[in-house]
Amino acid sequence: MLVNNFLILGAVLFSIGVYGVIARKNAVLVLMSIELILNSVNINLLAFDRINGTQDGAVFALYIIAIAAAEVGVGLAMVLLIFRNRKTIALDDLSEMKG
Amino acid sequence: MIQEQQWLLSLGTFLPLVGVLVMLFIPKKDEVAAKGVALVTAIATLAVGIYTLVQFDYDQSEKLQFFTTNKWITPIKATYTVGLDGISLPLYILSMVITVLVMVYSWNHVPEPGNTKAFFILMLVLQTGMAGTFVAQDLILFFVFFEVVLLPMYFMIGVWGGENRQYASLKFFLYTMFGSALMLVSFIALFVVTKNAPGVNPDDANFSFQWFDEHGRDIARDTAIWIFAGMFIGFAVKVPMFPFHTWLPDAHTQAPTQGSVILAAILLKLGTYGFVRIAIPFLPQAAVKWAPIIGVLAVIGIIYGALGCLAQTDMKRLIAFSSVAHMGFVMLGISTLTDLGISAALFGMVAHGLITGMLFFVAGSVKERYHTLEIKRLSGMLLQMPKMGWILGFCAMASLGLPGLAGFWGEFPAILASWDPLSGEGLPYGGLSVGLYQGLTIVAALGTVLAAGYLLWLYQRTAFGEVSAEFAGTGHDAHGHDSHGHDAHGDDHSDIHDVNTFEWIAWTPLLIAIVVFGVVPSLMFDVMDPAVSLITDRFGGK
Amino acid sequence: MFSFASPVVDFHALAPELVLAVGICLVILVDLFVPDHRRWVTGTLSGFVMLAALLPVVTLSVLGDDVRSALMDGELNQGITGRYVVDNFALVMKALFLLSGYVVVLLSANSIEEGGYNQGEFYTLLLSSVLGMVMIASSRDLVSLFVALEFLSIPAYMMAAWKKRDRKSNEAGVKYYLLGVFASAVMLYGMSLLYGLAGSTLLTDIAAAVQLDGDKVGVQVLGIVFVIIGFAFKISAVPFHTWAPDTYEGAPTPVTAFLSVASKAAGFVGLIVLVFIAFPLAQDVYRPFMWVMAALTMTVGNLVALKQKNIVRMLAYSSISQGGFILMPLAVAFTNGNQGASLRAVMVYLIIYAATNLGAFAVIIAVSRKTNSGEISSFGGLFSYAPGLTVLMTIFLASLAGIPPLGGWYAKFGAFKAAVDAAGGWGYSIAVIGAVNAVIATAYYITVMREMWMKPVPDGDTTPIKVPASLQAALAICGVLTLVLGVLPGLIAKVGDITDLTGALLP
Amino acid sequence: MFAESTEAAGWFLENAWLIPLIPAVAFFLILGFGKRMPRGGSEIGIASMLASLVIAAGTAYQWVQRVDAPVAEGEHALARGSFGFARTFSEEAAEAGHEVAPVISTLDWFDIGRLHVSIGSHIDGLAVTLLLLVAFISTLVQIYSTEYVRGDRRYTHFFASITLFSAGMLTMVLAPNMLQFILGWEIMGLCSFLLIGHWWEETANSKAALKAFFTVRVGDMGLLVGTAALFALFGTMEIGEINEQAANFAGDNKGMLLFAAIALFIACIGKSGQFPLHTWLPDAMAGPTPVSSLLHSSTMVVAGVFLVARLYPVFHVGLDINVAGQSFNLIAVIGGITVLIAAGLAFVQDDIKKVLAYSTVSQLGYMMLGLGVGAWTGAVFHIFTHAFFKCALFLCAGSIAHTGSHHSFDMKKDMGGLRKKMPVTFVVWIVSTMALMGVPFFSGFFSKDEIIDSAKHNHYTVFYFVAIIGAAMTAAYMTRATYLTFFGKARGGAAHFVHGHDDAHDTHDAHADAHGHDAHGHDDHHAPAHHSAPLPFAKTDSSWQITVPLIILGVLAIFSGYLNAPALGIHWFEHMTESSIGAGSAMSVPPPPEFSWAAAAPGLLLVLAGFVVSLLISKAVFGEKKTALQGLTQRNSLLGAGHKFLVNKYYLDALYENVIVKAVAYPIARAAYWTNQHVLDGIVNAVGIGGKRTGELVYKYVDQGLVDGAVNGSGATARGAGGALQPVQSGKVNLYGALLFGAAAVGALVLVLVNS
Repeated sequence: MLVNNFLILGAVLFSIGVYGVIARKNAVLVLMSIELILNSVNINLLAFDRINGTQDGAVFALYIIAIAAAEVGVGLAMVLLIFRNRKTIALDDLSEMKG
Repeated sequence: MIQEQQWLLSLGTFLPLVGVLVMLFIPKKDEVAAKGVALVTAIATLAVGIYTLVQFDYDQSEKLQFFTTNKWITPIKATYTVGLDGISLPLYILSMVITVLVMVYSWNHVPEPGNTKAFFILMLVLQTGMAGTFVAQDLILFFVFFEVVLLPMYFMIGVWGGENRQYASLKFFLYTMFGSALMLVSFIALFVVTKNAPGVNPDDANFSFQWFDEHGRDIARDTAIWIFAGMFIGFAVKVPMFPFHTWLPDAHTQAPTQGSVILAAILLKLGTYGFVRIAIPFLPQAAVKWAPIIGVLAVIGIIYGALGCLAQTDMKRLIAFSSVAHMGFVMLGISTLTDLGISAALFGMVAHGLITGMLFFVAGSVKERYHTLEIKRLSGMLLQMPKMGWILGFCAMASLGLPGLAGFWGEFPAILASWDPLSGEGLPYGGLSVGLYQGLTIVAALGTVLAAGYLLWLYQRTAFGEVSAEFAGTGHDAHGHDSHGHDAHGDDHSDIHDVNTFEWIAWTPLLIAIVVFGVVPSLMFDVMDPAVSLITDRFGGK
Repeated sequence: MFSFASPVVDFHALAPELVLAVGICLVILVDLFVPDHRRWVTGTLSGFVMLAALLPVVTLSVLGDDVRSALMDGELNQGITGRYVVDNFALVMKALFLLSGYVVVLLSANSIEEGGYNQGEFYTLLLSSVLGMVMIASSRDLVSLFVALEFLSIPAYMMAAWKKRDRKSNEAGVKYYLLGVFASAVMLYGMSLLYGLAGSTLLTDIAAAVQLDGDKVGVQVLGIVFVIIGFAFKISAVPFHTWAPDTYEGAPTPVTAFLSVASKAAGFVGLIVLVFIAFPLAQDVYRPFMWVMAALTMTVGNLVALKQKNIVRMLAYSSISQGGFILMPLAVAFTNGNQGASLRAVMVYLIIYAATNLGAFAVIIAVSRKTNSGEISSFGGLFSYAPGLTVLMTIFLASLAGIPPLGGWYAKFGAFKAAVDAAGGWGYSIAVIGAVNAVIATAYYITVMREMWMKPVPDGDTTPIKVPASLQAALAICGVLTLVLGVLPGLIAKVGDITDLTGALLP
Repeated sequence: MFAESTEAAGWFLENAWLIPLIPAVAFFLILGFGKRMPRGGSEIGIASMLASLVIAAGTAYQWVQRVDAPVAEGEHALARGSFGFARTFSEEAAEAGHEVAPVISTLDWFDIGRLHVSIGSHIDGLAVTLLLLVAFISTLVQIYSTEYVRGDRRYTHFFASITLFSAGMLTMVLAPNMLQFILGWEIMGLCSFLLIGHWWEETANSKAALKAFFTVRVGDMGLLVGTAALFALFGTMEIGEINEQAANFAGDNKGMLLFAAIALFIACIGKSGQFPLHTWLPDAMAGPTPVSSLLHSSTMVVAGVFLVARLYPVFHVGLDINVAGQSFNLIAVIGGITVLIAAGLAFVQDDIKKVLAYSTVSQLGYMMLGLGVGAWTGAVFHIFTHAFFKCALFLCAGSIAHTGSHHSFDMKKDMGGLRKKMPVTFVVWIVSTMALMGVPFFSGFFSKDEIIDSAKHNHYTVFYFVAIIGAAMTAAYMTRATYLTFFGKARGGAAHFVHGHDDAHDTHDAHADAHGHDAHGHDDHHAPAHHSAPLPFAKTDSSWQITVPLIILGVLAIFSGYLNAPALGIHWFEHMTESSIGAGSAMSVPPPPEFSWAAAAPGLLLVLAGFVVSLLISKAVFGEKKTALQGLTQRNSLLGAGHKFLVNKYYLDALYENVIVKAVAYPIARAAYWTNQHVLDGIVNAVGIGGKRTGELVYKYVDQGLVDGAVNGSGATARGAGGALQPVQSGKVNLYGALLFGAAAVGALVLVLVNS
């Protein structure tokens, strides 16, 4: 079925996103990877929306899009803050506190 | 249950907290006022205790008297239930007496680093916890009181203690916490299992002792054994039984005198009291299985404590180790599951409280005068402080179980009982191995010999002999009174003096009690016996 | 074609949220118009907003309806009823969030003002976050759960990084943010799977779909696990806790207090709702998963806390391990009919823990005003110059350690009881692990007590500490609650009556 | 306090509990007021002892009447001033024959479960004997002490302790149950500790006190365990009932009775200084001499013997004594070994008190031996007679030290030739020595002979020989001691005394230092330079407080034996006491054999031989040698003619000493002594040291290392684990994320696998 392919696409995107979060050392890239996951979720929701024939999935997806925007806004602001204070956005440098 | 004067026990238990409240408003600088309020509170509490003593119906000492029950934590079926019977009464009163005496002693013996107000507040809080534990008739209430004493004692050791106080207090605290955490789990398990038992309406279940008394015995033996295990650890740490005893020498040694006295006189009894009041009657089927283990550990404790004593170079630490041995006798008595054994144990608890408390008092005063408790540096105490020396001797004799003094009645009946423990045909929960217990008896008897050994050895080395050169010439020297005249007694040598007034006031009641209970043990046995029978009857033994 | 018609709105039921929303706008407005030196008004105002929002909570609970749905089906639209409900559980939790929020306002007043930070914005964010929490308590739908969760999280990310010039604070914010967003992304993925299975975002529908049977068990498990992770992150359960110590240490202390109490409680609310409404029949998944989490959380939190030198960091680990204790009854819920006891245990624990932990942070804030240090050693000899604070801190720490007669004991007691109530291997084993951990926990609490009571003052400076009025109020509230709830735990009997959540009972 | 009995058995018999009570009260009075009394409290002590003595005498009188009274129907059975409960265990017994029921007055003390405890008095022949004996000797010793410890810095304490001691002994003697028995027993132990360590400034004394108490306490283990066993077996603490039940023992639990008997006997071994726990007794001589006299000769140490006699049915039945074919039993064996070992040791002592101490041990062995072979009457009677003459001997030793040898007890260094200067002491000593040797018609003869006779008669042949050899040895060592003390040339301290007081005073300090064994009064004895008045007919002897008791005891050393002189057909004592051993029971104690001189002859001959040999040797070794040596050194060379003779004489001495004594007697005695000091005493000490070492080891390694280590170790482990976990918290966001997702993935994977 066609919708199953969407689910597979969602899973692949999710995996790529997770890989990005774990492997990327750059804050912005990590942020983008998370967006990728969110979008995989959206694809899933819409696919299930089609399968189930209810509207909940589409509504959920809309909420996610909105909130993702807010999140990215906050996230970029923080990355800026970091950059201002440290002149770098490499995540490995963010390890002043540990143990 | 006799539900008269229901307010009495609550008053006796919480009165010290009123004193605490008043003291909170006394400025820290006004030490005399703080001490005064505390002492007055303690005396008032004792007065309530004496009134209780008078009002107690001795003909029905097996019944709970002054019984009252109120709602407390309804969702978990815990109630505020207090009552007093023959088992609790001596300990309840003892806790009040000891608090007053300790306060009198503290009047001019507040240990470093001072802060009189806080010190006295802690003692009052302790008093509430101790008294409450002995009157609680609800498992949760018992647990709460049981734990209330923990923090004040921790601070007493940790703030006012000796050099190594921080380590000792931490050890005391963690050990006890460890025990009580498992104990709490056991309590809950006991409740849950009785509640879910077949044929029981779960809504009837509650945490009152009465409930467990009636339903605990129906628990399947295997389950009961596990529940007992948790309680065992909780109580055994407090007692302390070998191998959970190692907090005790440190705590005792480092605690200020007052702390040691309270610890020895009352706090250790919370554990043994728990066994007698909770673990054994509620879970008789498990008690029979656990008793041999308790008995063996108790006897190991007796011998081990004695050996520990022999190795000590510090007087206070020696006394502390002797507690391990003495509590071993108490536990041996309890483990026989007979009337005689448990009565002996209860007597032993009070006797040990009086005697060891007194020994710690003396040790404290010696430390104050000589600034050391190292046995090999102390010598000829009898020459410099004859009265103190004789009191030490008296206590040593009492401690080693000399008949006619209180210590004997805890030890000897325990030995008698352990020769002849619960056994026979047709007992509801089975009997104990007579052969094992007879073996234990012999070893325990060896413990009495060792007790004589370490106590007399201590006494011989510290009290007898000539005054060691180090301390010679400091203070009163009875030796040369006539021949040397008075020229040598300068004021600057007043460091080492004999028993002073506050010490006399604090000690005399204890000394008298040691003799009185030694001569008339029936004072206590008669009160306790009916209540003890109530517990042992369920085992069907002698 | 659809035609839109507004659903029937129960405004009384929505009143707390509405008060907060209006309050947020008010604070923003006031912030615009007051001069800099009077910005503290925003703080005061925020406090009042919290209290005002508490009013409808009280009236709702006095009315005593079992449950009311804030949004109900109108004539044309169907399927809204039961997605956002107000029941006793929700009310208790809302009250908890609002009160915690109020105390946090009290804690923040001086440090935010004296730190020269943007007060107006700070309180706006704080109120927003509390609004999110208040919402999560009523959410019974994946969408509202998610929205509420983000609503409470996003302001919290910013508050964590509030000290703009402070590198540690930046770091705290970024870590919290990245991991939080990642966790909620993973959670969303799980939610999408659940939606796919149930065809509905309503939790009760999901419960019907997630019964671990049929041919899609794998997907069900994946969905459950991923969703739980999102909330496990919030409650900083091991191994999803890694952000917590770093963030707690770096964030401004009042924010840390807020995160460790309110945010954590919100996470638990989410978990409770999920376990009780969405997954009651999937216990073979959540029980082992959460059992392991609980055991790990208690143990790892405790063990690492033993080594900490920084008091805030120590409390961070402590709150991780406390989370383990709260998780304990939840993990074994629905075993042997103990769900009532479990729910009660978690709620009571959260309430008592909130009072106690906020109190501890209040003391830390008060002390660090003088010492400017977060090291445990800076508490040395506190007793000699601040006996009141010392006694209070002792009470809070002892309560955290679970020593009667302070609140914590009853919380722990309830948790143990619920675990033992489960009566099987799962329950007994976690109870024993918990008991051992309770002892380990004592060790580090007592380290602080020892520092305060028995150690000398490190710099010899024994000038008394001046505690601002707002802090005093916070200390009083927390202290009294800790003591009273310990001696008379029956006072939270209302909580005791709640034995289940609305909608949890499946046909 | 005590209810009157329905039918009076006699006031004294029912109120015998006053006998211990008076001194017990006196103890507190002395402690409280003694220091303010003109005579430092001694008057209270003496008065109380006199009062006790009077009541004891009254009791004895009424007991005699009671025994002699014609048996009225049921009278004896009812005659029990019992309070609260009345059991009738001996009613049938009383009616069955000529038995005389004991008079038991009790007051309920308390009940713990099935343990019923009462206090009171159990008066029968045995108790009366001991009561009278203890009260009497205590009185005399206290009078003696007023002079002997005069000026002591703890004069009052001394009297307090010694009075309490008497109270303890008396309490024990009339104990109606085992608890009261233990009470008295332990009080005595305490007092012995206080009294032996009376001069505790010197470590040696306090160590001796410690050793005494501790050694006895080792035995007490047996007392506790034995009592427990008896209680388990018979369900009672009452001595009368225990005896009754033991005598009629027919249960299949014989092993338990045997165990109880052995356990109790261990207590007796400790208390009565029997082999191998006898080593504390000689050390206990560190106490003042009156203490030695009272405690360690005539009263306390016989407590063990008394216990066996008191509970004789338990031992008799438990150990199968007098069962046909038995020729050994534990009591007899221990008693026999003790007789010989101690007698042997008495030979090599230079300290007069130690000679007497070993002699006491040996005589206690006799008593045990007697009990072991079934000679109950003989043994009890030996307690009685031995008390007088041994007390007299000790007091003589004290008198000598006090007056004649400047506080030294060393016979070789500081005594000799005192007979002229101290006539009273000398005569009493001789009389008592003869009694001790068992010379016919002295008291010791009658008692000891009965034991010896019974051993033979009851087929304990080995012990018969042991007993007569022991008798011979007794004669020999006492002869040696007597010779060294009173004959020959005065030496050391005695020389000063014999040759004049002035000399003595000149060198007093040196002597005091050199011979400071009995170290009392280093400080004090300057003050009362002259003692109280001596008796008019013995002006150079000790003062009257010392000599009068001596004379009384000396007289009794002769005549006390006539209370039971089988040789003269007197069996009065036997008649008076025989009801005490579980009368009318199935137990069969054979009657004492008829006395015949023929049977006594071998023993007497051996005693004579021992005396003669010892005298000859002593004269040769100690007496003539000194003379010869002094002659050698003091006379000038003109007397060289006699020189060779003296040298020869000396050669003879050497022959005796080197060949006979050193080669034969000494090695044995020395070996025995060496064994004693190094093996037995060594074991006792080693047990002490070993106990302490063990304690140290256990403490160091097990307690602090293992147990505590485990606790601390678990703490360290927890911390270590915490440290090990810290690296997880690396601070790196990517790792955190990996952990987060990894855990989720692993968890999900496992759960999927498990659930599908």
